[in-house]
Amino acid sequence: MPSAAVLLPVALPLFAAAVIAVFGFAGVSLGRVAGGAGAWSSVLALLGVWIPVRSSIELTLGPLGYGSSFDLRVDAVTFAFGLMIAAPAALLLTLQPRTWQELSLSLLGLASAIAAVEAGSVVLTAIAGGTAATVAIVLLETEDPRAPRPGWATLLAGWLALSWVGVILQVGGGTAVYSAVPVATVTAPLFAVLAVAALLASNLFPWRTWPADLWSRRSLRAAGITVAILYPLGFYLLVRAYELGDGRYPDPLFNAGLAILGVVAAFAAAARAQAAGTRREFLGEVLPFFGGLGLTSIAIGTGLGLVAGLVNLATAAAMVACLALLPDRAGLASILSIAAAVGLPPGIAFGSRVIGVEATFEAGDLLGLIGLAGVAAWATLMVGGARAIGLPGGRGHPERETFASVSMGIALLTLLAGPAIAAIQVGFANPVASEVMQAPAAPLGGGLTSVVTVTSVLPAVSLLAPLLVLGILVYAVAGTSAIRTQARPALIKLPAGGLWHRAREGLRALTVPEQYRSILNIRELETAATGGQPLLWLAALAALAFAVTR
Amino acid sequence: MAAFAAWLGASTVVLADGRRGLALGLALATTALAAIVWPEAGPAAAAVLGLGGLAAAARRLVVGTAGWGIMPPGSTPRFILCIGGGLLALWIALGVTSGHSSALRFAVLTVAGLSGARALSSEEPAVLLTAVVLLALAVSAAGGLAEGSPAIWTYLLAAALAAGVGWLPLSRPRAA
Amino acid sequence: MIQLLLSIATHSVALLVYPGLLFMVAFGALVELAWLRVSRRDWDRPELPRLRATPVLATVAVCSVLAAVQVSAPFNEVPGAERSVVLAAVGLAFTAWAELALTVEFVAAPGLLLIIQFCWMLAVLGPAVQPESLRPQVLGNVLVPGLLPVKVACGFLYLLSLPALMRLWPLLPPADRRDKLRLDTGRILTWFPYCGLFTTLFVPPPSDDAIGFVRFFGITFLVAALVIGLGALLRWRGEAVARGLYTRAVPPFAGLVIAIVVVTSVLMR
Amino acid sequence: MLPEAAVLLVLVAAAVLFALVFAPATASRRGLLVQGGAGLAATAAIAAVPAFDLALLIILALGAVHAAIPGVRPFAVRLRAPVLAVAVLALGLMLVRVEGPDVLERFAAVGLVAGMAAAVGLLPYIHPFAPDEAVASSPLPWIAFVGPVLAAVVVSRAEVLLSVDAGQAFAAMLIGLGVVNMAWGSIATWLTDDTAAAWRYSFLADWGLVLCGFGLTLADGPRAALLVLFGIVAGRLPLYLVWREPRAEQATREGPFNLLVAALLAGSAPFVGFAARVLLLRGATQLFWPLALVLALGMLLWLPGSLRLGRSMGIPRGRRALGVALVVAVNVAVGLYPLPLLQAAHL
Repeated sequence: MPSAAVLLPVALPLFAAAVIAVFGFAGVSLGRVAGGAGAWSSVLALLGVWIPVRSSIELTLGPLGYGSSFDLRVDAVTFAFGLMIAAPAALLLTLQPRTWQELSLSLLGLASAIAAVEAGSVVLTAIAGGTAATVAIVLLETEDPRAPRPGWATLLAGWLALSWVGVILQVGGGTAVYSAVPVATVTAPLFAVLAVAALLASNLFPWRTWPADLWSRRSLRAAGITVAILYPLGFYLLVRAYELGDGRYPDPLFNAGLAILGVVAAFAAAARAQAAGTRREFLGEVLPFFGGLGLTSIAIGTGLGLVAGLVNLATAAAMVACLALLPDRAGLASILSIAAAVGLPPGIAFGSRVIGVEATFEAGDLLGLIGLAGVAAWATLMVGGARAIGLPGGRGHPERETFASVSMGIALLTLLAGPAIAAIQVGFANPVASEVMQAPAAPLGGGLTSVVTVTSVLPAVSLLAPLLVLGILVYAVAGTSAIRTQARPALIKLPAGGLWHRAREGLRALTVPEQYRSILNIRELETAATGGQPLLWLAALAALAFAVTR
Repeated sequence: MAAFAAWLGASTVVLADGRRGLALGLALATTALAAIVWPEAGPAAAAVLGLGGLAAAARRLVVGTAGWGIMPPGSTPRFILCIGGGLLALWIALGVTSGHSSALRFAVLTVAGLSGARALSSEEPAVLLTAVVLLALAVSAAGGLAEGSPAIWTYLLAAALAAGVGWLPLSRPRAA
Repeated sequence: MIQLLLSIATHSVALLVYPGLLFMVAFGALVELAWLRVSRRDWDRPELPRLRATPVLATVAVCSVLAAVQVSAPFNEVPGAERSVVLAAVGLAFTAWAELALTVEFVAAPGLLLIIQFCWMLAVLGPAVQPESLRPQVLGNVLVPGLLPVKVACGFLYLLSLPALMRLWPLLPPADRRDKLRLDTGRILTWFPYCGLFTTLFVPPPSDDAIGFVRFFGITFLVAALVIGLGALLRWRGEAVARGLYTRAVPPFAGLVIAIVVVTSVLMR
Repeated sequence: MLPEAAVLLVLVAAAVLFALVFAPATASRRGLLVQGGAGLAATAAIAAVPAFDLALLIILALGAVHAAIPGVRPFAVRLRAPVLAVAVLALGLMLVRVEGPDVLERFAAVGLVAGMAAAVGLLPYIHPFAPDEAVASSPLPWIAFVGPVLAAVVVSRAEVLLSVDAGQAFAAMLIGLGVVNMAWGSIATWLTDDTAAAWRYSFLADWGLVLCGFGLTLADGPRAALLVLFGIVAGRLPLYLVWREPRAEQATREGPFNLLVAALLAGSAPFVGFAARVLLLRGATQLFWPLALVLALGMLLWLPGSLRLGRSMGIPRGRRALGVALVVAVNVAVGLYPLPLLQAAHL
């Protein structure tokens, strides 16, 4: 496989975006076929590059000018995250109608996100990720300027922080290339900045952030693409961090801290979900919940946790497409989507969460309590899911961009995929663990039929397959007619949200008391500074002269 | 002697508001600077500098507020500036710094300093342009402090600037 | 391949027959009848449950079957190494909320029920924190003196939580206007997983023979009897007492249990 | 000629060409050509002359000529800053040349820094500004047209003239003034009432980065400074010219186009500003990592102001739209692959 092939997953969608734009300017909209082709070409390129060799392929084309070479590589991590990003985006671009501007921007964003995960060094990842964030913001604005969108400052801060991490690595270790960074360079302070960058990139916080807010937009065309291309990037950084640290984070406290943050974020999402007023509102909290548990699993620091987290994220990626195509009306599609989201056994979400929880217990050092909290959060989501089935639909997702059957198909697929979790682990997640973690922590046994953990075995095929058949049989004879759509009270009122809102309003309302305002008057300050007063100029000169004598 | 004449000329420019006073100060400072640069830069440079400055003084004699206008009421601060600036320059040129041609150091310090201060403290275009000429002459004269003999080009450009700047068409500020 | 097919077959038997669906129904029906007999003064022959399968029943069946095969009942076809307390806990957690999908009126005090479910999960998973093992029989076998306080506290919390989770408490959902006795199919399906899991987690595992069988199910029936007794007591004392117990007593006790788990784990390191 | 200055000259020439091509049909091309050409010639002279004294005289002449262009602000107000700049630079130059105690060289460094700031119009020597003044007679040519080349020349001369000790003082002052200009410029861009003033402050903020870049006595510093200067001349200046053009709808708007412009102005990836910021952080990390932290936090201050400026662009049509598209394309290209530009400047 020629190393130049690693360019294809980025170049093909870029090319498609360019072609669509050229035709668009000429007044011809190539439509979703071209968009889909561009995105699927990226997926196929990833598969084509990785599957035949199943080992890292790298392309280095010399320096770019900011201390980094143009270094792209496709390895297990790139493949896994590339698929998580490109597959849902491709599906959405193929099905949902878009203007040519939206198509071009979406493909541009997709190419940037793929470039971020293909980038061989931290600085390149920061630049590509920052580009993806910028494009996503513009895309959201193109669709509806008044609808909620991510805070630009948050995203920029994340990618700026990552670029700082990159330059610190370059300065301290001579390189920011993931595979070449000396372990000693990855110190605790540096990792702290890296972790902050990752958390900001995906907004993994306990409060309601953009991955949830975007689902409150009336149209979910741009929201789906944005979540698909941006949300996995923060997790990607945390996974790569293992590679930088030679298979571990610089301090176990980081593992514990991030895992706790993840479970708190998941619990908060679940708590908001059980208080949702509409089904759409509930579904908006599904991805933050997946992300929270994913963060916990990845941060635990064991191969099992990492694998569970990756399968969890892959499921979340499937859910992105599922939820973006789901109509707001009640019906089987909604029920199946919610069932898949809450992790009904024997679905893949169920399997990955169970393995994730087991990983926390097996990690020792009281981390089992985090697993316990994870199960509690999961139970809260179950309540939310059960409640959401009968809630009113939501904001009226435009019919023309919804595809109930496809959405139902994806949900069904995630439910049916439970028994295949061992195979998915072997083909998809284990190589990532082997890539970023050192043996013996990484590769897990069990083969294609069962997931072997330290203390137990999950007989994926032999237990979950019969359970699946049983489930299909009993659900086949059960109807959904008894479900009543009604406004349902929240099980737990959320004072925290109110407090947060009140605190923010209070801060906004803060003013300098009248009698003190004359002390610092911004307008007068501006006038003084820009008035060209010779005295001020001479004083500044004197001050500088004084300063240099110190 | 020439250095003090340069200071006197620059001080006259600082203290004068009328065109005659400005022209006198300019001419005095020019002549003094030309005399000071002669030994370092040679007669050609001195001549060029002198011609430029005197041309500017001649132009100033016909453009600007009429009369001498030396030390009009309220010019005490300017007077103090001239005395203070002169003393400071003298201390720096003789006490703090060393090397060849203390006269040149003193002249450059006083002329550049006082012309700069004059430019900052006046609104009158004629006065400002005179200060610009003085500053140009001081800058070119300062070239004599550099290692080796200074090139003639600096003096030529300064002279051209001095001679030409007085001819700039000045329009009243207009509301947009 | 043949080994895989055999494994699927044995697991299927476990899921559908023993200790799965059929056995769950039989055990649950017996215990449910006992509960009806105890809970109602005016005893007459109860109606049989409607046989129409609903999504609720389907969900409860699938999830409780999954939980049932995790218990260390003798002759369980699912190998001990393949059982996990997490599977059991999560499976049973789903069963408590299936009815909420139909309408809120079928669930009494759902907020309180969720808190009780948290407590129950703590009771199930708490004992696994220090041993760092999720095999139910391993947890049941733990007899280290240092871990006994955790085990006892969790067992007590488990028993306290069951009447609420099994809907035996006097807090009735708004839609429960049944005047005639009727077997609750959902509850029938969960009696065995709940009680069997208690036996599995807090009693040393039985041997795969007749004595072990009798011992395991004797204890499991005893647990069921305890739960029924507790439920009956709560019904007799009335709604206010039950609400008071589950709001003022059980959650603080759960807090204490967490403290015991943490302290024990720290001391045992 | 200094390679860095040569590159900047080419950019300035390109900016003049941009102004000529994309100026509204009603604007006098001849006037633009004369004023732009004269400015370009003077800027080229500043970079090309062999002696620093000559450069100072050219700056003085340029200041006088620029002040004489009919405009809104009085002649005196426009002439003051260049005169002060030349006076201070001349005194600084003199202090370098004479013999005396070491502190004199530090004072010389003060003269060079203050003179540069005064010539360009940076804090604390901000040139008074009239919002409705024509671009040619406004202080903008100093900050966006002559300034970049002038700064490159002054810094390169200072490196030659000053001793190591004075050079460190020079660098420290540049960084100090840079941080002050960054903070002031970005916050004022955001909070000031007048949009024209906001645009002008935004140049100030970028210059803050330039000063910090020049102040970082490592290879990455001047590289970063050059990239920011590129952003000023080939990004902010053309966009400002487009914004200045009279147009039918003056209403501010936040659409995708406006966000794109805001991203360019804020130095988001993939625009040249981001690459410059990466290099700045790199240099600052090598020198003194807390400085990098301060810079990183300061860089976030660009966003609110840039969003405001982006909105102020409205929706350009026809020629203006083409101009903006060109600016965006150039800034993306150099942002992704700045090496050729840096190599051309021998950095």
